[in-house]
Amino acid sequence: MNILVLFVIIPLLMLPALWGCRNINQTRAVMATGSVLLLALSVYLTIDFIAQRNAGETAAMLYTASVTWFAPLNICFSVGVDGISVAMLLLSSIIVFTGTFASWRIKPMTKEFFLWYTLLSLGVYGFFISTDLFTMFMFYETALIPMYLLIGVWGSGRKEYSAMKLTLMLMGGSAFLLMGILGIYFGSGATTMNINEIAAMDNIPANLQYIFFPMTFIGFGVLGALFPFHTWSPDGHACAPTSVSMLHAGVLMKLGGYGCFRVAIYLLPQAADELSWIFIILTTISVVYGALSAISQTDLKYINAYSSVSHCGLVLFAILMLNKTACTGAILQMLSHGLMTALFFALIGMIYGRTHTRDIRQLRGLMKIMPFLAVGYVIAGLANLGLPGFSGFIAEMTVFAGAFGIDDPFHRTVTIIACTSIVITAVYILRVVGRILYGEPENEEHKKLSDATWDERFTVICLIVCIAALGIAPMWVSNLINDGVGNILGNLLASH
Amino acid sequence: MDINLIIFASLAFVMIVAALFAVTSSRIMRATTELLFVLFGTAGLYFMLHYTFLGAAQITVYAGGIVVMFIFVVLLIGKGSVDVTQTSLRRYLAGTAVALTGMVAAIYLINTTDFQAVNFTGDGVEMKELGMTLMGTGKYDFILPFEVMSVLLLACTVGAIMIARKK
Amino acid sequence: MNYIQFFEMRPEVCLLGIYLIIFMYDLIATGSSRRVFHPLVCILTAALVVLTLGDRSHFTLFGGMYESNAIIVFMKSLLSFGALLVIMQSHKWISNSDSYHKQGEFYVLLLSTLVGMFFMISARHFLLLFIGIELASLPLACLVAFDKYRHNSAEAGVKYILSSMFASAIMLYGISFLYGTTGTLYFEDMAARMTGLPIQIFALVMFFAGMGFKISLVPFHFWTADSYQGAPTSVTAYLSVISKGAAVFTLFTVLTRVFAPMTEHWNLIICLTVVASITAANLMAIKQQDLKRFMAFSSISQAGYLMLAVIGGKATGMTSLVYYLIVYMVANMAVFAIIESVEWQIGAPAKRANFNGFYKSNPKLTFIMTLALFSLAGIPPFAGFFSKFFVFMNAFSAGAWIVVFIALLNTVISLYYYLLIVKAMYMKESAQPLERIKSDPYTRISLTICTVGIVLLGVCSFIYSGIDSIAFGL
Amino acid sequence: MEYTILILILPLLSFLLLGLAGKIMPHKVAGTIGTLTLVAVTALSYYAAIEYFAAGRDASGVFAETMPYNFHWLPLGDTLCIDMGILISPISAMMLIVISTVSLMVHIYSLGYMEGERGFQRYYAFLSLFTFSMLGLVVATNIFQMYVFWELVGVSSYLLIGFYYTKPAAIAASKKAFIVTRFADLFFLIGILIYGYYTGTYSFTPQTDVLATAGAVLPTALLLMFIGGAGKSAMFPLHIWLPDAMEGPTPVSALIHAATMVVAGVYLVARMFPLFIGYAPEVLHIIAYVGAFTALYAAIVACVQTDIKRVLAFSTISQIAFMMVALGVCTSADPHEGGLGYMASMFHLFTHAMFKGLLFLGAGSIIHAVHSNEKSHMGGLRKYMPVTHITFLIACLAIAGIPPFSGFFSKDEILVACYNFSTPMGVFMSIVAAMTAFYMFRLYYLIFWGKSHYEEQLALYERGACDHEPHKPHESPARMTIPLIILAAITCVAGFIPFGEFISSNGRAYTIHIDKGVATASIILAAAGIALATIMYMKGESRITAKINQVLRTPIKAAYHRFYMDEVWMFITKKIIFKGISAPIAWFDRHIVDGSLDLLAKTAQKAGALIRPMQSGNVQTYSIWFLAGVLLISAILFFL
Amino acid sequence: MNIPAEYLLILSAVLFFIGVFGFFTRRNLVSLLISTEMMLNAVDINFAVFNAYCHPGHLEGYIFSLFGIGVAAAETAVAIAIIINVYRNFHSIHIKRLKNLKY
Repeated sequence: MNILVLFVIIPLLMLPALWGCRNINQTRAVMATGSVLLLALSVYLTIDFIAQRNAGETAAMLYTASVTWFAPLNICFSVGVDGISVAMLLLSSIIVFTGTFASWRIKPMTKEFFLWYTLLSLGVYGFFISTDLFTMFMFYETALIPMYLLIGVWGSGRKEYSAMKLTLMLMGGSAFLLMGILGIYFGSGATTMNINEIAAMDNIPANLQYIFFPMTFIGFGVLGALFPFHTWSPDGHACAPTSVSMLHAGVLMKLGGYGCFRVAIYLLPQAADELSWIFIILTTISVVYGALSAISQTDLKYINAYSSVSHCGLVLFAILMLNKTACTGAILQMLSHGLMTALFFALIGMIYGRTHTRDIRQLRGLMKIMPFLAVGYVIAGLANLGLPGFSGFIAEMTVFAGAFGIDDPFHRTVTIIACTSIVITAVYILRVVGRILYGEPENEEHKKLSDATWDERFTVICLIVCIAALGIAPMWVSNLINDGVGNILGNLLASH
Repeated sequence: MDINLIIFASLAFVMIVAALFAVTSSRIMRATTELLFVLFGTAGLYFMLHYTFLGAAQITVYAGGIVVMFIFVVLLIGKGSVDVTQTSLRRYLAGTAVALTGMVAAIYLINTTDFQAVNFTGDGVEMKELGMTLMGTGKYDFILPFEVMSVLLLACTVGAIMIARKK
Repeated sequence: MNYIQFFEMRPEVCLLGIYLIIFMYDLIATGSSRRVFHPLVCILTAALVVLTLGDRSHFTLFGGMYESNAIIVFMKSLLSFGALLVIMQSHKWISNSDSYHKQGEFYVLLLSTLVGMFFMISARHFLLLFIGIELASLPLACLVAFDKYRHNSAEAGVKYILSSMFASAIMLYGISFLYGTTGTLYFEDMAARMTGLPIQIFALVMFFAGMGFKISLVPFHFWTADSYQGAPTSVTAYLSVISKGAAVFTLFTVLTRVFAPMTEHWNLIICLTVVASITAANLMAIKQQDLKRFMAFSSISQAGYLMLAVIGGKATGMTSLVYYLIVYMVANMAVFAIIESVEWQIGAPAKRANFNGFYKSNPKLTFIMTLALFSLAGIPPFAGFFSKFFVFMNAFSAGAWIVVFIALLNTVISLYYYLLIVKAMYMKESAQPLERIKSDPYTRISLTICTVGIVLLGVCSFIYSGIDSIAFGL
Repeated sequence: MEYTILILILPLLSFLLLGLAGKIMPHKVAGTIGTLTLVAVTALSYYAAIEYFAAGRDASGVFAETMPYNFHWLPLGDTLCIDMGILISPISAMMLIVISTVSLMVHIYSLGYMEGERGFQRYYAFLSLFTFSMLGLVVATNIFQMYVFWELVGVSSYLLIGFYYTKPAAIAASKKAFIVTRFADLFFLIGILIYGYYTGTYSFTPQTDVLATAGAVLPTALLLMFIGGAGKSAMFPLHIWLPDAMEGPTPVSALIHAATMVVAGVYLVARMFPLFIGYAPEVLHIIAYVGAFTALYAAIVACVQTDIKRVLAFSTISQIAFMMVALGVCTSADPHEGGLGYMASMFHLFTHAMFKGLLFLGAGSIIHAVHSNEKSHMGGLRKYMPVTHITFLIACLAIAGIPPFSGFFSKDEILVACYNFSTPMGVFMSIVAAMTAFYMFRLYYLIFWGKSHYEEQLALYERGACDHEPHKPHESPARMTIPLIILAAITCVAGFIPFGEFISSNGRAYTIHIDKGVATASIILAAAGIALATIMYMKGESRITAKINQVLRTPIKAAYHRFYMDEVWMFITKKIIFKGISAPIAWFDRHIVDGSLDLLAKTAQKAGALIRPMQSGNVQTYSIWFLAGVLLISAILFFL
Repeated sequence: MNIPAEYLLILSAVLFFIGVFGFFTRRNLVSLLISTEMMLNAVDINFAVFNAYCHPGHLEGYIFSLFGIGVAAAETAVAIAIIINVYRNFHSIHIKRLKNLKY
């Protein structure tokens, strides 16, 4: 039995188990067991993967397996991982795990919440293990739709509007994506939908690539908050419940970047090379624009959502640089942003759960009231603005160093423009920290509030540890993803 | 000047005029009667084609059956049977335009198409041949449609009765 | 005169046998024995599904007028299965006091249309096809007008029958020109003599329009919304799935068999109508409040997606078409079953607002409804995703990129209106929430079947592969 | 020298321990842990420095750099890699001593100064973090490691400035400090990227042949790095954060904003000196001019400030500018041939760290006594605080450049270097030096001489005009005075260290000799400055002072407002970035980008409404459409 | 008989479209039905003519016409039943009244 399949089977088993739960404790038990199992599985996978690599295993993908699914259409359920997917799986399990605890006390309809939540995670895991275009797309969409209910039912604020907007925009994106996928499949004339095999053939005619690269890239890019298709993100994040924001910003948005890289760049290298400039401009705008927008927001989640736009923009930006360093940086940035933004959303959710407001004009002096959460927030903020020792720094540095490795004025200029985001990030992070955490508490109601509960502390600490671990010892992750990046860029670099 | 042509011309004239009256007359009963003329005319055409059985069927089924049903329903409904109010002008114009366009298109296409008409023999159809065709099971025989038709008629009877009868 | 051929048409013979049994039973049975009428019909129809499925060999009868092969047999079985679902779901409606005395007629009429459809899809001669079509639509008109004392039902019935007659006339006119130019009504012979004359193209369009009427493609769709809304819910379900499915299948057959030399032309027609259908129906559906009317527009747009499978007329298209039909059937039947339950609960046509807060009182029904709507919208992992994907693949491989793209963009709109219902069920609060609905066992069984279908049809690929192994194309 | 790793690890551990477990520790324990760690670090630093210098020079007559540790931390592509390690070289050894000494003093001092403060443990945790970062910065083996610790230093500075997080001014100041330096760091980063790309390494000493090809872009890279350094070292116009940073606890100011962090920029330039001098001498001159202007600007502003810490802050800016100027005026790597400035700069860095640390700690002591930063609350304190008074005076004399205090020696070398560069530069810097003497003694007199604010208040209270008894100033406890005394002692003797023996621009030994002419001139100028201050401020504000204030009203007001640099900053941040860029972008996002999507949705709805009438409910209309559709499709088929 | 086939075809086309025209413009359900009958009738003529003129070998057109008449009768029967039902419900067979279902 292939170990990767477990990533799908465990959530699949959790679904009926959750459906059968009769009370909240059973639900929690199922969720805790499931998420711990998944986490353990991904940790085991990571260790085993590294061990295999160290043992000299050089195949592009490990743990590959393929079961023919729809034989007449050459659709297989093929799985396989390279370093990138391993890293993303690890990230997903961490976020799912912590997200479970972040929504430990969600009400009402706990069971249903976790049901959709598990379906969402099923999609995410499935996406990362798939090497078949069809299953990849299937899991991609599976991951999108539960968002609607999760936000619409358990969210806050203009939740219905936001949920609808988010779902529709992402589905609009996937319309483009499906065009791209079909174009790739039929364009290559392949008798398989396996990504690796299509890439090995590398025979999609250039004129088709020019049509389908933008489609694929936009398709995934919408989920990666590509300007100007990012507006679902602020509203969606703002209205989503905590763990959903975490999972969405932490993992789901990564599907976009990962897909751009794994599908658009890998399979359509020629067009990627020729057309990247268009998207580089868009992503550069994303990076700076997101950060600048974040400055004048007053809702904590909006700030973080725009910050996500900026950071995810950086992911796509780095991918489009089409060199190994930058792409490694992109993956690192995905991991890093996933963890950081999950932490951020977790904290915001916890603060909101207490104060019932996310308006920074109404919050003040939280450091005195809830020191644990406040300290966590400061750490998250510092990690977000790229403090060395946390994951953001290594990711950004790798991206910038990689982007700077391309010696032409256009790339230089956009890199420098993108670099400015680190300053702007500092501005909005510190603005918030200064505004809501520091100072004397003003609202009498707020003074009575309590600090974090055990499950909340657990969530926050887990995430901080992960962020710091990645930030302090980046070498192993960097090595882990290196081979995958090299392999994906292989076709492209070979053509140069 | 062929006698047939004269007959045909007069038939055609009667039919078209009757048809026009049938679709414009404000009294349903009159329209029904005009329809009857059209149907008779059609039967006349069939006779001209020497399709006597067809013509007979036309007269019995159409003229004898359908028109009677119309008359029946018109009488049943009584005063509602007057088609006085004209349709809205816009729809009238649109309808006329579309119908005219269709007619022009159809006539144009008929005129420009060579139907490879072989010489009309005017042999007519013998009843036996007709019977064999209807009862045969080979190619160009029609027992199957005939049987299905029976189901259709049965179903329609059941349906019509179900709808029309009172509780 | 080989009349033994009749008995080789096994599905039709079985169906007619059942038809007769029911007809007789209706005449004979009185009093308490009528109570088992419904279960009897259910069992007989179920038996039909199984019996139909038996013979998979390929043969022609009556001089090539009738054809049977594996996919046709499968399709017939599928249609019977759909009819079974409809009959099961109609239990509550048909056993209420207004309709109880018309129970027998209902079954008879329903099965008549089924006979018509069987002949439609087996026909290899235009006369048989025409009679099949009429047999499939005339009793349906009676069914639409079945609730005699409801204004809407009567109005829907008259609109349906008039439109239907108009469409038949147009179609017949087209067929007459085909006959005139080729001198035959047999599909094969006609295809051999098809030369692509302008008048043949004109006739093709007319024929297409006639079938488009039954499939309810824009611009031949206008009757759909009104008739669906007015008809009894079970009949609407029947119209939206089974009647439509048979028509699409027939159209596919005729286009590939008869109009093969004009593939380019009908591909273009399909592209035009598909784009129009999906777009117009979606735009119209957004504003609908009445659920049945809403489902009518949804079914128009689904018909558009169905037609994507016809583009190109390839074997994969046939496979995806039949597959789509199965998937569409289970999802749509589930939705209609729930609509019907709600209608019975509130005693009036179901509006979207009636579903507000539905989750609170009826979590299970809501859940099934959600799955069904997601399936209709094409959301994985439900079956609708797979079927949509496959029709897109087919259309794309036939080169209709732009159509596929437009259709894909339209899925967003369709998702929007499906989500509106989901939103109502989960997120809206209602002043007078519905009480807990207690479904009758028939509905429950049929819902279970549908749910299982929605969940498993996509995942279990052997269904698709099985269809593919028997599908044929151009 | 593997033990040097402990120099970094110990403070880090201390930080982690205090940071994580601080909440449950008593203040005393936390303070002790922090201080003892620093004692160990200091001991190790001294030991390392002594061992390093004692090992002697190698064959080429320089102290060989040693790298006890260097490992790959993060690969950036196939060739580039960020390394982490420890590099011991003359300047880093010197910096180890400076940092550990001042930091230890501050640790000890804070035991008294911060006693009983809320967040005492946090304070020590941050101090440890800062010490760790700063030490990491100076022992960096490559420019990227330096940048890593550079950022950490920035953050710890941010945390320490904002230590009193309930004070709005502190919050604003910490934010400003971080953002301004971050802004400068952006250029630093770009500089590093350029450097790394063209030289293929982040090491300080790339291959010569690579340098030859990269020569054309090196000046750009180095200039950008200097901007980064200018940010940390508060060069004009990036100096604006430093005066505000005085909102932090005073010992923090002593540590960070006087002795260590602010000289990081100087250290950076010194680190890269071989490259500057070899490939970008013109950039060095830019540095010199920027430094000179900053020195003058800061000196002028310092002359009129009323907050004593502000005065010290501007004096710091001015003094760091001196160091920058000294580096900038170098024209060759040979100390005898125009490379003197390098040694002078490092020397001044060393001495300045000691006496400026002393000044801040002294000021802290005073603030501790009178609970105010404003000079108006002081005056006549010499009676109450004798130790503080004496040590403060020593520091003032040192900074003013009066022999035999250390400042004289180092400043003299700088002036010599300036005169070697060009006479106008020398004269200019001499004048600034004189101003230094003036404003320092102005400060000194205002604090310790003149009318005692306490006595005035007491008199008022006794007359009943004031309803609470004023707080009587008192000498600080030993925990605070001992560091003062130690630093004062160092200040007294540091000038006699044969600095050139250890550090010089080309690494070879250089014997300091005092240029008599320059020395005389500078002493005279300093004395003049002191004299002027004496006249004006010794007995409170004399008539002359008032007269001068009257005549120079406008310039003084401008100088008091720091020539409105902060207003410019506010204008740029609030008006341009916030209101002018961010708010419109946010609006654009909501209304244009998002609006266009909503518009799309609306259009769909509108289109739906538009085609609705087609479904009129009339069968005839339907049929018309039906036939029209047939005809239309046929037409399309025929004509297409 | 030497009437060209086209004449007959044109006659049937004219009848067909007169029927169409009637269907488009009449206001009474029975009138609509009459118009449809006219259309179906025209189609029957077509089949007969084609059979007689072009393809006299077999009786396909002939039979089609025959069945067409039968189907028309069946359709009329159902339609009339429904119209009667409409009349019962609406007390009118005016098409204007049938406007409950729209948009």
